[in-house]
Amino acid sequence: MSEKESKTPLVDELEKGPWPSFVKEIKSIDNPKAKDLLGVLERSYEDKVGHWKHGGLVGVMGYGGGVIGRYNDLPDEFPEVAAFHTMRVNHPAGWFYTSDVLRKLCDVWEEHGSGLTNMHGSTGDIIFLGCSTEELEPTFEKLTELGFDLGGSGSCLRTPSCCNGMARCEWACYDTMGLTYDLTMEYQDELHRPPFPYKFKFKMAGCANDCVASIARADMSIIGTWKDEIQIDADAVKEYAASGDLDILEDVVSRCPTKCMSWDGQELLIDDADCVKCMHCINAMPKALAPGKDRGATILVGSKAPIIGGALLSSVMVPFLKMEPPYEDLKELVDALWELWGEHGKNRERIGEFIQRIGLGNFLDQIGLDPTPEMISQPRANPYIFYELDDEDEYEDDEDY
Amino acid sequence: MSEKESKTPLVDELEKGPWPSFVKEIKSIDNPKAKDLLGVLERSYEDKVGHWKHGGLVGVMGYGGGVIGRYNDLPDEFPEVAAFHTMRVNHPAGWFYTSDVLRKLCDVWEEHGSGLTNMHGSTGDIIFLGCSTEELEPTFEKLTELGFDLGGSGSCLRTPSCCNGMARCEWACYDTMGLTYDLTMEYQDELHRPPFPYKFKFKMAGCANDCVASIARADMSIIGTWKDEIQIDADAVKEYAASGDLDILEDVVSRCPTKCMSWDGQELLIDDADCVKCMHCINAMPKALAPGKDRGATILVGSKAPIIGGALLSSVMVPFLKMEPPYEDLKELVDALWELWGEHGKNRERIGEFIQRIGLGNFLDQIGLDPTPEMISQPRANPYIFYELDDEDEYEDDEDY
Amino acid sequence: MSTNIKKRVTDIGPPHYEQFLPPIIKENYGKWKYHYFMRPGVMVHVGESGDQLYTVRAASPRLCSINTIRLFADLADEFCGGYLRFTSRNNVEFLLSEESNVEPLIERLAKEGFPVGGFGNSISNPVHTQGWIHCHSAASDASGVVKAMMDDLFEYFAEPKLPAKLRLAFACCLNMCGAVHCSDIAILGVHRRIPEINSETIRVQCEIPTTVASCPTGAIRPTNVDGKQSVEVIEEQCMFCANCYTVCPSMTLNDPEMDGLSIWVGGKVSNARTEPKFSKLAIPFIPNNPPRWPEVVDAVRNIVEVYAANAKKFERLGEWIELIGWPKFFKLTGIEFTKYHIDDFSHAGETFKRSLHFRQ
Amino acid sequence: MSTNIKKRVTDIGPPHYEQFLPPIIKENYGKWKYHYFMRPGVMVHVGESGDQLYTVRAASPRLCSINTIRLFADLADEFCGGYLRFTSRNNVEFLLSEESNVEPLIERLAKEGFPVGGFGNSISNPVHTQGWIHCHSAASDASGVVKAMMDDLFEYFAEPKLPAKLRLAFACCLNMCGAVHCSDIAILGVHRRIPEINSETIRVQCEIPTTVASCPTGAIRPTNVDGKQSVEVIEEQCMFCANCYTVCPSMTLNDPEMDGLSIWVGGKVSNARTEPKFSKLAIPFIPNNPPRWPEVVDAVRNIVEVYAANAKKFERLGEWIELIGWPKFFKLTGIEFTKYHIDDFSHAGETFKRSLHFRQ
Ligand code: SRM
Ligand code: SRM
Ligand code: SRM
Ligand code: SRM
Ligand code: SF4
Ligand code: SF4
Ligand code: SF4
Ligand code: SF4
Ligand code: SF4
Ligand code: SF4
Ligand code: SF4
Ligand code: SF4
Repeated sequence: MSEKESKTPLVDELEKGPWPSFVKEIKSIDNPKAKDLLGVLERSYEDKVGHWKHGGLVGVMGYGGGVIGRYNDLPDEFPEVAAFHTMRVNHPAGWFYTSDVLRKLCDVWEEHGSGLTNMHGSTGDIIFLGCSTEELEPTFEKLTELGFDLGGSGSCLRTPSCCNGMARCEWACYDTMGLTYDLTMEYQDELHRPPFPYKFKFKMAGCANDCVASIARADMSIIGTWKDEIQIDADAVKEYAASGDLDILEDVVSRCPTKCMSWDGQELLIDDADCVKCMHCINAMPKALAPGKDRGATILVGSKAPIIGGALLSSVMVPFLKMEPPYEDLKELVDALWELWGEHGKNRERIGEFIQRIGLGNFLDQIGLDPTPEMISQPRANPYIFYELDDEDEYEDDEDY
Repeated sequence: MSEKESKTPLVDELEKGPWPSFVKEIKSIDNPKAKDLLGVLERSYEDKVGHWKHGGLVGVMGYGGGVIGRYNDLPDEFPEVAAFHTMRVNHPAGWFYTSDVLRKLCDVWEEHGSGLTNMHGSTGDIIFLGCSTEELEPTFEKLTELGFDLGGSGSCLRTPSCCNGMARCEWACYDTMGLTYDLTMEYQDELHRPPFPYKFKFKMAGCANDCVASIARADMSIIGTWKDEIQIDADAVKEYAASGDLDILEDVVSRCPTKCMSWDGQELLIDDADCVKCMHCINAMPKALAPGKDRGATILVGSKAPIIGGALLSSVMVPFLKMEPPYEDLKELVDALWELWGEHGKNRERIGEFIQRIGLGNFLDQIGLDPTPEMISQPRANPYIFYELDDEDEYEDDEDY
Repeated sequence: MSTNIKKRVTDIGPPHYEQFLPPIIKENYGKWKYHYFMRPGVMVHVGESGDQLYTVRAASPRLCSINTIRLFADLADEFCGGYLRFTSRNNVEFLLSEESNVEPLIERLAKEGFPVGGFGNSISNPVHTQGWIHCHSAASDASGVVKAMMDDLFEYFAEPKLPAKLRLAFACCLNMCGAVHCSDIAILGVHRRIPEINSETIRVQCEIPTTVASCPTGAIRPTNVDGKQSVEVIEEQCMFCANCYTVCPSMTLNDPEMDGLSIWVGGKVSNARTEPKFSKLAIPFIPNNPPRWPEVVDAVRNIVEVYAANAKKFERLGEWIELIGWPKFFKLTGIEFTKYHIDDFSHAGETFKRSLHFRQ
Repeated sequence: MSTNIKKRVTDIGPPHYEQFLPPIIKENYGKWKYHYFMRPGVMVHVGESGDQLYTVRAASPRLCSINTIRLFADLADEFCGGYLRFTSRNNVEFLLSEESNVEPLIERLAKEGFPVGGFGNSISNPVHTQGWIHCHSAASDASGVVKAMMDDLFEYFAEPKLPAKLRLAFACCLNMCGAVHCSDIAILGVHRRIPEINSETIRVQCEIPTTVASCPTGAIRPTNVDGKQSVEVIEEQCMFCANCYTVCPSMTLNDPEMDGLSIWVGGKVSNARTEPKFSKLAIPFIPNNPPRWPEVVDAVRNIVEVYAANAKKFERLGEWIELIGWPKFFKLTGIEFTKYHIDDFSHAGETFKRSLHFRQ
C-alpha cells in the first residue's frame, strides 16, 4: 500500500491554495500510520462515506476517560490505522507553550504515535491523533514524566479551558487562567473517572466578549463582569473622536443596547446604572474605556450542543461573584450542582436539560440559592404554577409584595 | 327569600364609588330572578366560592350552540336561579345599534328572562344572562322575529367580531364590518351546529392597532395593512411640529421599530421599503400620516387562551391578501383549514395547537400554500429536519439556492 | 310540534349593521380623514367631506340591566338621533353630529352615574368575565373585583394622563375568557388545591378514560374507591389548571382559602412600535377578600403609579419594563420575586437569562 | 504488574501555565492597559508599565504534524525567546517583545506557508471537528471542507475588511462538536437516511431497550428478524439525529448520496451589543462533493459577500439579518426558502411570526 506513487489524487487537490493544508501535514509525516490515514481519507473522498467504526472501550489504567477508541472498517487494506485511537492531553491553561515543551511533546508522539495532532481539540485538549492500543500506556507514562496528564472524555468532567485573560488582555475581570488551573487540579478525580450522568464542561472567559465561547458550550460558563462604573479616559475619547476612524455617536453610542450613553461631541457620559456590561463601547474604544474596578464574574449554567432536546445556551445562576482564590463560593456551588444532578440526573442528561426537566425554581430550592430576576429574561407567561402549600404562613409572605 | 330587607350587606358595598355599579344594575331589576341572583352572589362573597354547577346540555331546537347551561348548587334557597342559562345573541357587526332596536331587545328579555345582560360578552355576543330552560325556545322565537339569531358556543364557529373599522376609523385598511357580516352569514351552519374538533373564532381588525385584540384571541385574525407608501401630508407634519405637543424626533422617529424614518426639523422622510406597518407614526400624527393606498390584510392563524399547552398568539399564514367581496381567496383558505383540521384535529385541539403538532411546514403543504419567510420570526435553529426524499430530483432543487 | 318547526326561522344571522349606522357614518364610511380628542371622553372624527362626528364614550358596568339599556336608548334619542354603539371593551359610545349636544349629554351621563372617559392614554373599561355571577369554574368574582379596582383607579379613566394606553383585564380562571393573557395588567383567578373527587358521582357524570387523559401533566390515575371505579390525583403533579374539571364535573377545585388572584403585567396586542406580547407574572397569589379586594386594588394601583411615574410618552407598560429590565421592575414596585415567577412549563428554558445583559 | 502500577503517576493535571509565559507577560499579568492593531495579523498590547507586546497570529491547519509544531518552536526561538500560544480558534500566536522582529517573522511564516491574519473584523480560523479523518459519525469530511472554503475566503482572513468579526464553524454531524450552533456561519454535516439496521450484530453490540429508548421521536420499535430480536425504524418519524447510532453501532446512517451539508447563519456568542444567538438554517442540504465541495464554498462566499456589501460597521451577520429581517436576507442572497426552514421541533411555535412586523 505505502510503497507506490501517489494513490491519493483527490486529497492531493487539497495541498493547493493559500490556506495551510492538513494534507501537507499528513504527508509530511513519513510513517506508515500517516500513509494509511491518507489512504483511508482518499477512500472516503471516493466513497463519500467515512471509514471509521464506533469506538470500543480502550484507555489507560485507572482512568475512565482521556482516550477515544477508534477502529477502521478496512483493516485489511489499511492495517496501520486498524486501531487508531486519540489521546486527549490536558493543555496548559490559555494554550501557552515554550518551544522546549512543545518539542518534548513532539518527541513523545513521534516515538509512540502517528506524529499527527490537533492543536487543539474543540474542548481545548492537545489531541494526539492516532495511537494503537498497545501504545496508550507507554505514551501516558511519557506524558506524565513530562508533567502532562490526560484530559476528560465520557461522562467525566471535561478539560476546563479559558481565554487568555489577564495574560494578554486588558479586559479580563478575573484571572481566567488561574481559575482554570485551580479547578482542573481540584477536580482531577472527576476529570479522570466518570462520576456523572453525562459530561460536564467548564469554560472561563474574562469578560462578556466570551472569547472561549463559554456561554454556548460549557455546562458551567464563568464570565467576567463588573459592578461599578466603566472607567473613562476623557482625553483618549477625544483622541478617538479626532482620529476620524470612529463615529462615536453612530458606532458607539447608538449601538449601546440600553442607550445609556450620550456624546455631545465633547464629553462621553455613561449612565452606569443602566449599563448591561455588554462590552461594546469598551471594545470600540479600548484606549479610552475600561471595565469598572469592582470586578468578578457571572456564573451561568447549562449550555450544550443539540443532542437531544436542542442546543442550549448557559443561563444565569449567580449574577455576580467575586473571583478570588481559593474560590470557595464557586466550589461550593459546583459541589451542590454535581450532587443534585449526580443523584437525580438521568443517563446522558446534561445539567442544562436536567434543570429544565425539574424546573429552575425547583433546582434553586434544592441547591439552596435564592431566585433573583437576573436569572430570567422574563417571568412566566403561562399560569401553570405549582403552588406549594405545606407552609401555611405563605399567606403572610404573599401579602408583602 | 325575596321579601325581606337587604340581606346583602357585602355586595351592597359595591354600590358605592364612581365606577358604574353592576350591583345597582341587578338591584334595578325588580324580578325574583334578579333578587335570587343577588342572594347567590352575597353567599359567594360570604363563602368565597362560586355556587354554580357545571352546565348541562340545553339549547334551542336544531342548534348545537348559543346557549350555556347553568345550574345553581343551592336550588332550594334560590329557586329562581336554579336553572339560569345564558343565551348568546349574535350582535350586529361593530356593535352599532339604534335606540329602537335596543328597546325591542329589552322587551324580549324583560318578558322571557332575567332582564340582565352583558353588553357584551368577550367574544362579542349580546349575553342574555339568566334564562330558564323553558324560556329558551320562546326567547329564540322572539329574537328571530326581531331579526336576531344566536351566536356560537361549544365546538362551533364562534360569533365573529370586529373593530368598527371604516364606520368610524380613518385607518381601516379594509371593511371589517362588511367582512364580519359576510363571514357570519356564509358560515351560519358552522356557527350553529358543532362541526369542528373545538371552537373556532374569527376576529377582524382594520389595522395593526388591532382594536379587537384579534391576534390574541382568534383562531383566524384578519388584520388590515398596506403595501405601498405611507401617505404624508407635509403641511400637517409641520403643524404637529409647531404645536409643541409632539417631539417628532423623540416621540415618533426614534420609536419607529425599524428606524426607517428621519426628521430634520423640516421634512419627514420614510423609507417605506423598511417600514413594518406597525402604525405607530400614524397613530402619533393622525392628521399628517395615513396608511398607503394599496390596502388589504394579513391573515394570521391560531391564537387562543392557555388551555392547555399555553396561550398562543396568531401567526402569519398569508402575508397580504386583498380584501374585497366576495372574499373568495379568504374563504378558500378557510375551507382548506377547516377541512384539514376537521379531519385530523384531536378532540379539544384548537387549530393553533394542531398546526404546532403537525408542523407548520407540513400544514402548509397540506393546504397547498407556499412557505414564505414572512411566516416566521426566524428559521429553525435546531438541526432536526424531516427531510423528504421520495422525490429524487430534490438534489437539483437544493442546488439553486 | 311539526307546525311549530315549520314556523321556526333559523340561521338568519345577525341583522345587517347598516341599518344601525347614523347617516353621518353612512356618508363618510371608509372616508374618514383624521381624528382628534376634544376633551376627556370625547373624540372627533373628521371626514374627507369635512363632516365631524363627535363620539362621547361613557363607562358601562357591562352587566347592564334592561333599565340601563333603555336609559342609553333614551339618551341617544335625545342627543344623537338614536344612534349609539358599544366598544370592544364594553364602553358605550354615543355618536353625535352636533357639537352643541356634547356637553349636555356628558352632564346627563354624569348625573345618571355613567362618567365619560377612556380615550387616549387612559385606563379604559377592563375586559372581564363572569365570575361568581355565572360561571362554575370561577376562582373569584369578576365584576366585584373590577368594580373595586375601577373605583380606585377612576382618575385614570376620567383623564388620559398615563404615558400610553393601559389595558386592564380580569379572568376568573385559567380558561382566561377575554384577552387577559395579553393585557398591560391582568388579574387572574387561580385555584391552588388539587381537585376534590366526588367518587359517588364520577362514574355517572364522567368517562374515566377521558378524565384521566384530560390532565396535561398526567397527574390523574384511575383507581378504585370501595370497589367502584374512580380516579386519584397525584398531588405533586397537579398544577391546578382545572382542565379535568372542564371535562368532568366531579372534580371540583373551588376552595374558599385556596382560591384567589394572581397579577400579570406587560402584555399588549397592538403592533404599535413593538410586537404583541404576553403578560408575565407579577404577583403569584393574593387571597380573595370580598367585597372590595383591597390587597388586589392596592397591588394594581402600585403598579400603575410606578409605571406612570417612570415611563415615557408612548411606552406601554410592557415596553417600559423591557427597557428598564425585569429586575428593576421588581425593585421599583417592591414586588417580591419568587420561584413561582420562574417558568417551568414547556418552553421554560426560553425564558432563562441566556446572556450577561443585565444591570449589575 | 503491581510494580508497574507503583511507578505510575496519575492525576497530576496539566503543567502550570506560568512556566510557559514569556517574561513580558509575567510582568504585565493583569496590568494591560489597551491594545491596537499594528497591521493585519499583528496586534499590540500596551501595559500600564508602557511595555508593548507584539502578537503575530498565523493560520494553522489545526491538524498539525510534529514537523510543523517543531517549525513553530524553531520560529519562536528565533523571534521571541521561544514563547508562543494557540488561540481558542486554533491559530498559532507568537509573542514578541521586539517590534523589529515582527516583519521578519511574518516573512518567514509566509515562506513556510503559514500566512498571518485573523485579527479584528476578519474571518478567523474556522472551528472544526474530525470528519472522515477520525470520527465514525461524520456525514462529511471536516478538514477538507474547511480547507476548500478558507482557500476561497482567504482574503477575508488576510485583511480585516468585514463589517465585524465573522466566525465560521464546521461540524460533521448533529453532535456539533465545537460551537457550531452559535456561529456567524456554520456548516453542518447531515444524514438524511434512516438508520440501516444490522440485524446480525445488533443483539451482540446493543441493548435493544436502550436503543429503543434513545430515539427522541419514538421512531424505533423492537421487532423480530428471522426470529431474532432486532429493531425497526418508522420512516416518517425519523429526523436523522443519529442518537440511536451513538448508543448502538449497529444502526448506521452514513450514505454516499444522502449525506451532505447544511448551512446555518447568524449565530454569535459574544454579548457585545446584542445577546448571544443561535445560528439559524439558511440552506438545508448540499450534497458532498469532495475534494473541494464547490457548491458549499460558493454558498458561503455568497453569504459573506452579501453581508459584506450591506451590513454596517460593528454589525455581526446575525445582527444585520435581524435588522433587515429574514425575508430580505433570503431575497438578497437568493437562497430559496423552503418548508425545512420552518421549525417543527419542540419550541417551533416560538419561531412563528406572531405579529404584523414585516416588510410588505
Ligand atoms: C475531538 C472533538 C472534536 C474535535 O475535532 O475537536 C470531539 C469529538 C467527538 N465528540 Fe464531541 N468532540 C469535541 C468537542 C465537543 C464540543 C465542543 C466543546 O467541548 O467545547 C461539543 C459541544 C459542546 C457540548 O459539550 O455540548 C461536543 C459535543 C459532542 C456531543 C453532543 C453532546 C450533547 O450533549 O449534545 C457528542 C455526542 C455524545 O456525547 O454522545 C460528542 C461526541 C463526540 C465523539 C466522542 C463521538 C461519539 O459519538 O462518541 C467524537 C469523537 C471523535 C473522534 O473520533 O475523535 N461530542 N464535542 C472535540 C474534543 C476535543 C478535546 O477534547 O479538546
Ligand atoms: C486570542 C483569543 C482568545 C484566546 O484566548 O485564544 C481572542 C482575543 C481577542 N479577542 Fe476575542 N479572542 C478569541 C476568540 C473569540 C471568540 C470565540 C470564538 O470565536 O469561538 C469570540 C466570540 C465570537 C462570537 O461572538 O461568536 C470573541 C469575541 C470577541 C469580541 C466580540 C466581537 C463582537 O463584536 O461580537 C471582541 C471585541 C472586539 O473584537 O472588538 C474580542 C476581542 C478580542 C481582543 C481584542 C481582546 C484583547 O484585547 O486582547 C483579542 C484580539 C481579537 C481579535 O482576534 O481580533 N473578541 N473572541 C481568541 C482568538 C481566536 C482566533 O484565533 O481568532
Ligand atoms: C361568556 C364568556 C365570558 C364573558 O363573561 O364574556 C365566556 C364564558 C365561558 N367560557 Fe370562554 N367565554 C367567553 C369568551 C372567551 C374568550 C374571549 C374571546 O372569545 O374573544 C376566550 C379566549 C380566547 C380563546 O378562545 O381561546 C375564552 C376562552 C375559554 C376557554 C379556553 C379555551 C382554550 O382553548 O384555551 C374555555 C374552556 C373550554 O373551552 O373548555 C372557555 C369556556 C367558557 C365557559 C363556557 C365555561 C366552560 O368551562 O365551559 C364559560 C361559560 C361561563 C358562563 O357560565 O357564562 N372559554 N372564552 C365569553 C363569551 C361571551 C360571548 O359569546 O360573547
Ligand atoms: C372603539 C375601539 C374599537 C371598537 O370597535 O370598539 C377603538 C377605537 C380606537 N382605537 Fe383602539 N379601540 C378599541 C380597542 C382597542 C384595543 C383592544 C383592547 O383593548 O382590547 C387595542 C389593543 C390594546 C393593546 O395593545 O393591548 C387598541 C389599540 C389601539 C392603539 C394602539 C395603542 C398602542 O400604542 O399600543 C391605537 C393607536 C393610539 O392609541 O394612538 C388605537 C387607536 C384607536 C382610535 C384612535 C382609532 C380611530 O382613529 O378611531 C380609536 C379611539 C382610541 C381610544 O380609545 O383612545 N387603538 N384599541 C375600542 C375601544 C375600546 C375601549 O372602549 O376602550
Ligand atoms: S473574553 Fe474578554 S478578557 Fe478574555 S480574551 Fe476575550 S476580551 Fe479578553
Ligand atoms: S458596556 Fe454596553 S451597555 Fe454598557 S455602556 Fe457600553 S455599550 Fe452600553
Ligand atoms: S384596528 Fe385600526 S382600523 Fe380598526 S378601529 Fe382600531 S385603529 Fe381603527
Ligand atoms: S408604521 Fe411603524 S415601522 Fe412604519 S414608518 Fe411608521 S413607525 Fe416606522
Ligand atoms: S374565565 Fe373561567 S371562570 Fe371565568 S367565565 Fe371564563 S371559564 Fe368561567
Ligand atoms: S387540575 Fe389540571 S393538573 Fe391538576 S389534576 Fe386536573 S387536569 Fe391535572
Ligand atoms: S461533530 Fe459528530 S462526526 Fe464530527 S467529530 Fe463530533 S461527533 Fe464526530
Ligand atoms: S436517527 Fe434519531 S430519529 Fe432516527 S431512529 Fe435514530 S434516534 Fe430516532
